[in-house]
Amino acid sequence: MATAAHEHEHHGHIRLEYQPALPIPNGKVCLWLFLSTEIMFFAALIGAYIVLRFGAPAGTWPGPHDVHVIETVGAINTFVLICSSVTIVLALEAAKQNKSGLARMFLFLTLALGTLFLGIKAFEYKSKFDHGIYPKRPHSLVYDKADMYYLQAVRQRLQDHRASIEKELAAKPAKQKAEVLRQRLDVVDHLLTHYVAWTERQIAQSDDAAWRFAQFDMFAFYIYPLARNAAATSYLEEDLRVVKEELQKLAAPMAKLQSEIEKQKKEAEEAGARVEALQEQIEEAKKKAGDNPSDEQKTAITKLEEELAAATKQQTEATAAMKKASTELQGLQVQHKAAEGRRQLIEGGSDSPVPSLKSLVEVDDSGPHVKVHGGLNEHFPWLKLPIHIPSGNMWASTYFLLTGFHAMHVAVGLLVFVIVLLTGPLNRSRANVVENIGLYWHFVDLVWIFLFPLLYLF
Amino acid sequence: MNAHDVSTDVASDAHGHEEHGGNAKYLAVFGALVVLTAISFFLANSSVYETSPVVARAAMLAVSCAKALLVMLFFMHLLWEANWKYVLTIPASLMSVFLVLMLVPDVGRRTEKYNLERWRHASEPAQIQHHQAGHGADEEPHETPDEH
Amino acid sequence: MSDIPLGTTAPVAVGHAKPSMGVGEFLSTYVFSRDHKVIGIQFLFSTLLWFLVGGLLALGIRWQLAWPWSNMPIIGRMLFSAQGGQISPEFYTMLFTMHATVMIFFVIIPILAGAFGNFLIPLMIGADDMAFPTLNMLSYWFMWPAFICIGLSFFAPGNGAAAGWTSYAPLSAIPEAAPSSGMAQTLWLLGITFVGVSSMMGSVNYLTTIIQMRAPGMTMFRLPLTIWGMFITAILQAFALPVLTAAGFMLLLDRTIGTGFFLPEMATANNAAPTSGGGQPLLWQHLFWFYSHPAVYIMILPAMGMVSDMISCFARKPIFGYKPMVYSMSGIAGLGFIVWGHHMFVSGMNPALGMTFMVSTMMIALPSAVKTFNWLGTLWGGKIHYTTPMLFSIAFVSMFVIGGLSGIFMAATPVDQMIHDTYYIVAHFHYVLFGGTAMGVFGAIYFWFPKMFGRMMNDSWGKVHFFLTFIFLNGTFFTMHVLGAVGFPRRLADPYHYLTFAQLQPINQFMTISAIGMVTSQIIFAINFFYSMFYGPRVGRNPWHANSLEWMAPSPPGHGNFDFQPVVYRGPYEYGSPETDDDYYPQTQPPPEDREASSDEGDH
Amino acid sequence: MGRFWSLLFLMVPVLGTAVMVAPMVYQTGMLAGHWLPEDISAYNGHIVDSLFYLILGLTGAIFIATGLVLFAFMWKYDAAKNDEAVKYTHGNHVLEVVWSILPAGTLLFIAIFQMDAWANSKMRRPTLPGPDGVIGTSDDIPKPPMALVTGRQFEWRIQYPGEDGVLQTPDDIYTVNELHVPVGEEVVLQIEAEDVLHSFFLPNLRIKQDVVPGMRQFIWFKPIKTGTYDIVCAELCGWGHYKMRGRLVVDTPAQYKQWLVDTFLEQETTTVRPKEAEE
Repeated sequence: MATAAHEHEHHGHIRLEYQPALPIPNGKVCLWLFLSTEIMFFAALIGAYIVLRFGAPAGTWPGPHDVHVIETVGAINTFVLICSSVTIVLALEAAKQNKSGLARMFLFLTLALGTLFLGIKAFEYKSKFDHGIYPKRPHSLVYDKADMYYLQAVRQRLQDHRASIEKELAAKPAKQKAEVLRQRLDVVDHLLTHYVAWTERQIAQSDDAAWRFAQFDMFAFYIYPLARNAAATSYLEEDLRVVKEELQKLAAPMAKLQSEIEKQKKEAEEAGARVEALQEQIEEAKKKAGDNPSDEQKTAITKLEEELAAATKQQTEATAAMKKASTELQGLQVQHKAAEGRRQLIEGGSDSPVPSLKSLVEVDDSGPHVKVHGGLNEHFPWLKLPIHIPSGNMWASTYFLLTGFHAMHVAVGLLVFVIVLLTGPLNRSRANVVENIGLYWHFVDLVWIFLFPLLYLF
Repeated sequence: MNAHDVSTDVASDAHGHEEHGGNAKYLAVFGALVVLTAISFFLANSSVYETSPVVARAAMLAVSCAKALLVMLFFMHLLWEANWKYVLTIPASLMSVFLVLMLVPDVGRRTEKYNLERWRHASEPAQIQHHQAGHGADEEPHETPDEH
Repeated sequence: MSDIPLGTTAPVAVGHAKPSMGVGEFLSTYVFSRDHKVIGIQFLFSTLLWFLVGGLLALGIRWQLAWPWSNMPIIGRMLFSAQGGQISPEFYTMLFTMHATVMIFFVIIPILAGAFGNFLIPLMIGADDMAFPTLNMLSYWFMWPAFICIGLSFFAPGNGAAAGWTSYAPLSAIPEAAPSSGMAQTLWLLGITFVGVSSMMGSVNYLTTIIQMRAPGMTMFRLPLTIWGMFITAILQAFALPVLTAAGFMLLLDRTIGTGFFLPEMATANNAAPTSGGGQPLLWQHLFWFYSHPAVYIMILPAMGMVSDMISCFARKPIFGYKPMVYSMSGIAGLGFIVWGHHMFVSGMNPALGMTFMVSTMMIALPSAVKTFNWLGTLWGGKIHYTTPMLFSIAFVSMFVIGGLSGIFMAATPVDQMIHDTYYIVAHFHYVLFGGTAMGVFGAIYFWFPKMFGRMMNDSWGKVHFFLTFIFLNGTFFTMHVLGAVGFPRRLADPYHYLTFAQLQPINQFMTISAIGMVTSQIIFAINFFYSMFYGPRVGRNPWHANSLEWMAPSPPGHGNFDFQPVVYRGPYEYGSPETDDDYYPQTQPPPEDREASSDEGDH
Repeated sequence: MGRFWSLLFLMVPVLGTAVMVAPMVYQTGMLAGHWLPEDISAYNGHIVDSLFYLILGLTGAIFIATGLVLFAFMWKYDAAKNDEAVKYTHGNHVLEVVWSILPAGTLLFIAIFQMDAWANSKMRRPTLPGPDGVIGTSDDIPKPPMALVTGRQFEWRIQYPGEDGVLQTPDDIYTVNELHVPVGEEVVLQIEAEDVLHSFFLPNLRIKQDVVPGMRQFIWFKPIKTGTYDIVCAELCGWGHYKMRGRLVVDTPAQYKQWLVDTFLEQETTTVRPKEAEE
């Protein structure tokens, strides 16, 4: 039975003796109990993660690459945390051996490593935030489903861009900036017509549900490609085929109209020349005839005037026919331009301010995992179009919940380290303080040991 | 820090006895932790994960448990502590495992009870949506989701 | 050791009382005190105040059920001038939500663990204070943000949270789902989280204190059952509360930043934007009940302990089966963690899981039965003194039997289909919580009042208070069983438009009249309490001739509690021992043969 | 005073028994309708009721016994009247074991006894014979729901599949808060929610099932008596929870068929259907 005198810090009532059940200081008992409560806290969070993740519709949970989780960075962070675990245990050893300086050095090292951990975490968070991946409110870019709502959100986003760029241009910015803005305006307009409006039309016109879904998928894929939707590249080929077919279909009537216009133009010109010639002849004949023309002359003039009327009529008709043909051509040209714009959007071309969709996304299926990268959002970081990630909101919710609470625990640990470092030497008398904060720090490490595979590798 | 935390006779009693740990041991544990981390990292990127993800995940969790055990035994000194360690660690561990276990059979396997509305809006892979009768139709052959 | 005055009525000089004190000293002594006794009494006053609030909310519920849509007397005009003095349905949902919240989180849990736990633990184990006095002080002061949050919730749109004390998602998760699902619900969640933090601080402190700071000779099996109750309660809180805290954070995030933990796809209410979701409404229920089922035992175990102490003391007889009492409490705690699913039998939970939960739930009735039989065994062959605390304790046993037995109906899953969410449930938990815990708490206040304030409460008025409370309590709650059998659902503002329930209004009116009587009879208690605080007869250290350590300290104990080193020689229930001539045998009194040897040790 | 207090506590079992037995025995006059509501189910209600009575009997016996024992001890061992010495005992191991094992056995018996009833009401959905034409074989198919009941704040929307037996087709029949079923037939209902939790409670059929948004659940029952009964919402669903009342109308098969036809015709003449009105 260990008994301990119990020191109370202020005025002197009698010191009582106790019979502790555990051969460790009260602080350590309390800390272990606190860690038990922490275990339950994280068990609830991790349990929720597990049921939400595996309760999500099969195969929808985003892979690490879909949401910019880089395993290597996670592994590096794991390494940093392991290092900090070693340094703090070394700090404890040093403190036990009464080497205060060494202990402080190791504790400081732990502090530095913990800060590094948070720094890397912040870098990781930033890469998610930059892509607009965070829980729904106030305005994350993540959409769980590519559907009409998603399409409208993209259109809205582009129109907002357009309005803000025009507003900036109206303010007469510097020449260089104006140039950039004008380019952006081109991109926005190009996407609005050849990307959004095109898809909208395709979906509105089609009765084929599969084709509609393919359009939606393709639409979302080239904004923000997901490995699971790599099939969208073949939809794009299909789309290109349709576009080219349309272009081809347009070519013959357009050429025909063109030649028709040529023909009518020529006719009109000839008729015009004749009209002019006739007018001159009539003028001349009238001059010759003077004030009192002879019957013969009268007849000649009348004949010429008849000819003139015929020629004029011919000219008017030819012009009208030409106009009609060119209107028709213009209509076809609009169609052609749309299809051509679409073709250029897909294949690339001189008129397109946007690089070809085909070149925009790279699909690499050589390795064990299919890897994709690129997309409009990556090529034009300023665009920030809504993105489609199945179960994306749930992923963001759980990821930020788990790592956020873990990071908060790290931050609290760092704060305590600072306080301990500032409040005096770490000699043997304070070894149990180092031990307690060490236990807490190891617990934080333990949580990360489980979070790392669950969040990065699964 | 509270006055009660500061080392008392109890504290020095508990820590006074024979020196365990030792820096060499800590470094060895550190090495093991790094190796184990590397193992799970490569598991995730290996063909095992591709062919049988369940096996790979189980292996990764086993690796994590091993790491956790190493940290607890050596860094948290549980290896050298008296029997109180069981009193303070086992209940919480059991309870947390039990909580997760009881959640999984119920809410974890809920997809089979998704209603049609939910399937309609479930973020399914596109391939499944193409043949649109697939939504739980095996159970209810007469129900197909309508398209608005 | 030998000169400790027992049972005298002479005033005993107390601690460090000084004739005058400055503001700073007043604050540090009575407000920001780190003394466990002051903190305990702070908890007691705060919770009694909330008890009043909770009681008045209950009267609002009862009024509506007895005379639905009729003008509420006195305050109706003030609160509901728009509706001509009627309670509106949304106000009714708020009433029962806040009644339960206040009673559970601000009365029962803190009065047991906070008030009595704080006051009694160090005194009963022979310590001068808690292991961490500052942490202890913080655990009280963390209640204040909770008080403020819940208080503000009453003034947020909707006049208070109204999603039920269980706050089932999505009603609590979609801010548009109800008039008060907005700010009021958020404040409610924050309040509950603060209570959680406070309880967690308290529980680790209690555990450390009980484990590490017992007086020499005070082995675990010499602890009074009160301390065992507090100990096991603290374990339950330490393990169960973090889960509720985690769930609370998740719900808060669902409400504020648009995560979807508890929201399925495309759920929408009141034309709110459809949820993005992917979450599980049942997950909230699991996490909530993982805490709140053990919380049911948190709300009864300390009372069981205190009642055991009082029964043994006033029957002048050792507690019957001390160790089985301890084991059954531990059994309740252990089983308490694996039965939460019985709240979810009809929730859509996997029915196969319902079967396992049914078996474990049936089993948890067992330790309760053992305890009841042991209390009866304690009464058998004793010399029963019918003091006020004893009457309340016997009432505890009698009422707890009813509450315990009605629980078996709910554990039976097919029967639960019929009575789930009906007044059968309401009857059950009011018999356990009001008939049980509240009776125990009243008894404990009468019992330990002399130790807290150095003065006695009036016993005759105490008996009047007991009599009225007991009669009205049964009048209010027993009839609920009949309502439950009809299937009368809880939480309905006006159940009488259903064919099945139309005939039940008279019985509800009877219950409401009883409830008004019950609340009114507490005035006697309040007057007795405050009058006795200042004018009650002064008492010595041990007015009840009890055995446990707190009665060896001065009344009230000064700073540091004991003016001698307590050394414990036996368990706390040695009444009527043949070893002494007295009918009690204090834990600190050395056995005859040791008396000489130990007199040095006890002397300071 | 000891005598007085003993008698007060004696009143607990005496009056308690009276309050529970009176409405059970005399279901007329003032006490009419103060007990289990009329059971109109073919089997489920009977099982639930008999379990209820079994538990009531067991617990009632214990309630009366403990109440009488408490009274007897209070009466006999009153310090003012009792001159005997206190029985100095710390307990009895044999007794402890006996009064642990007896209730344990009883409770375990109850638990196992009712598992079948539970499985019948929640797990074994009625089936139709499969391709082999025989019921009870492994290729049985689950019986399709007679109607889809959707809970929303604060009404029950009911959708019958119509003649083709398929939901979400033009011949669907829509009603609000009025569920018609034919008497004597095994009814399967699909229940869903579109906003918050509700609970589908049929007191007369002893059936209760929470309705969870995002989940599809089935309940089944077989009514054997025609008439109009309550559908109660038994899970708090917001401020209007109290008024979320539905009616269960049990018709004869002929009436039911006629009702389906009438409702469909009426719905065709008034063009607005609930589903469309919402969009």
